[in-house]
Amino acid sequence: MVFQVRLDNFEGPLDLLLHLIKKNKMDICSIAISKVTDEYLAAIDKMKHLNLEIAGEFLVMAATLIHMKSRMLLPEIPAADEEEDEAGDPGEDLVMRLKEYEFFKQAAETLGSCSLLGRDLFVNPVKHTENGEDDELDFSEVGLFELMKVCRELWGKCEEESCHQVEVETLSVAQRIEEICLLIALQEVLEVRQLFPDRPSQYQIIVTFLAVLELVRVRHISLVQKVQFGPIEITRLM
Amino acid sequence: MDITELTAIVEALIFSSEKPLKIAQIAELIDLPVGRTAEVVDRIRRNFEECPSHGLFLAEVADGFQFRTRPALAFWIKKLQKAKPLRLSTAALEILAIIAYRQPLTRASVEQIRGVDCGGTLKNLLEKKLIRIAGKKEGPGRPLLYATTDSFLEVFGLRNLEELPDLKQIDQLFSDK
Amino acid sequence: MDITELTAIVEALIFSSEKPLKIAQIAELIDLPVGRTAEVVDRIRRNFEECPSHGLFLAEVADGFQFRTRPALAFWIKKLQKAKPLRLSTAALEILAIIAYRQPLTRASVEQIRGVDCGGTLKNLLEKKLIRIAGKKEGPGRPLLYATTDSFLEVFGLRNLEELPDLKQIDQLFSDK
Repeated sequence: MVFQVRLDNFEGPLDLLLHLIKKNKMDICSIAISKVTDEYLAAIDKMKHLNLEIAGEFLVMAATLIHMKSRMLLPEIPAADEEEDEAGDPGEDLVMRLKEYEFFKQAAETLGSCSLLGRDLFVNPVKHTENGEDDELDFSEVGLFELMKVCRELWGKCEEESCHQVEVETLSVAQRIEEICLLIALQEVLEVRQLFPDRPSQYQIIVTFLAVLELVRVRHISLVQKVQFGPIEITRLM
Repeated sequence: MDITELTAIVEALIFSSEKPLKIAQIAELIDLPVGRTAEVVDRIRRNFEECPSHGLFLAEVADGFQFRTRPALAFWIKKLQKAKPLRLSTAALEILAIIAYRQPLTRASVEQIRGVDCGGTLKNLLEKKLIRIAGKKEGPGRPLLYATTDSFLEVFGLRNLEELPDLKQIDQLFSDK
Repeated sequence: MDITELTAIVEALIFSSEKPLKIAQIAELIDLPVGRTAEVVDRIRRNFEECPSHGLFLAEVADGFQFRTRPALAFWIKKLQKAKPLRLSTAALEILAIIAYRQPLTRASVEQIRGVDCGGTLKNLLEKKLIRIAGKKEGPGRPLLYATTDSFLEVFGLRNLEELPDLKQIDQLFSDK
């Protein structure tokens, strides 16, 4: 089947999905998930050259569709029903979103087909200041948005130094593993507590914890706690 | 003042106002009851409407009155206009529709309905004065709320938001939820 | 095209033009000989002039034709213009922004941020009741402090000062392309 879609024509994943549903003359409430999913994925394939951010939104929808399709392929297990209900039916959610989006898409079309001021009809552009002073020539009507705009320009000029600095943590899990290996090579038994400095940062704690787990996984060390809430001891295995 | 003079005054007032003039504003300016004023305005509307040799008509938009060129003459006016005609993208129209029906709402809500980011278009609509910032939402982060403006009504030739098409349908859709 | 249609087109053209339209320009736009065009224009002029219930007339000014309100109605138009929507210069808007976000503050502080004198605009904003004097600052010279007013909130559609978008939100809005 030749399948061609120009993706830059679509406003988003919902728009694309709606197009596929219409093309296949389906009803939003009873979409043939399997067919729509296949066509949706084919369309996604075509947009691989598109910019990543847009693609990301399309991919989330792809995942939802695949999820729905896989659920349909699985045999129904009555026992699992309750669980499913709690999690909410992704199909129902999607139908709701599609209906909502379809409404606004139609409303947008209706709006676009109105006789628009400045496009289809025009007003008298002359400013009637003949009687008054003309000193308001470069004055314009203002609102909150204009105030914000001015603010942005002012603040941009005088507060460039107020940027937020993020320091890059240099400690890596691999590094930490090496350090722990060294310590355990020197001592047969080590308490986990001894691995931390006096005031460890959150980052240090996480990295050390990951390093210890990794060493346990590769059976380089074992962890033993002899008493409940007692110290956890590290023993070298190799 | 007789009705002829009143009609002339109100016609001149509507013509020279930058924004559509509301009946109440006109009534205050000419010191006449609102009902009487509405009659005068209607007289002007008929004067223009009933005579096909007029290229203008009195439009009722944003709860006010404004002279405009007849839509059928757009072709000729466009020949004259040097300024870029108003253009709204599909995205802009969709966002406008969402804001118009569900205002005030946050950018996140708009994006949830459309399924895509819309920061750029939102800014563009603010610049065109079709939408405005209508305060902040209660709750975490206090995000900005967006709503449509009177210019929105003017541009789309609507008297008020109740004139939006299918308002009932959308209400049903959301009460189903 | 019949004369009725032509009259409507020319009326709409003159009305929607920013500058007075010359006969020759109109003739070119509607592709008609100048003499014929002048007849159409004259028809419009008479349509308005001969009917006293019209508040507009077709004025022939130095460089063409333009709709204007009848001079006799000037009194009413002036009344209307007093009720114009608020307009502010960029300088005024800048000062207003500074005061809104940093209030209360002294004139010296405002000038320090903008780098220029702003006595005149400050006075103008006080006159427009968008800012007010909010006491004196402690310390040498006890300079006056400025703050925004309730009118300011009203004009910008805010319920209170907390509804002012914070700087992060401003940044966010404008960083989108």
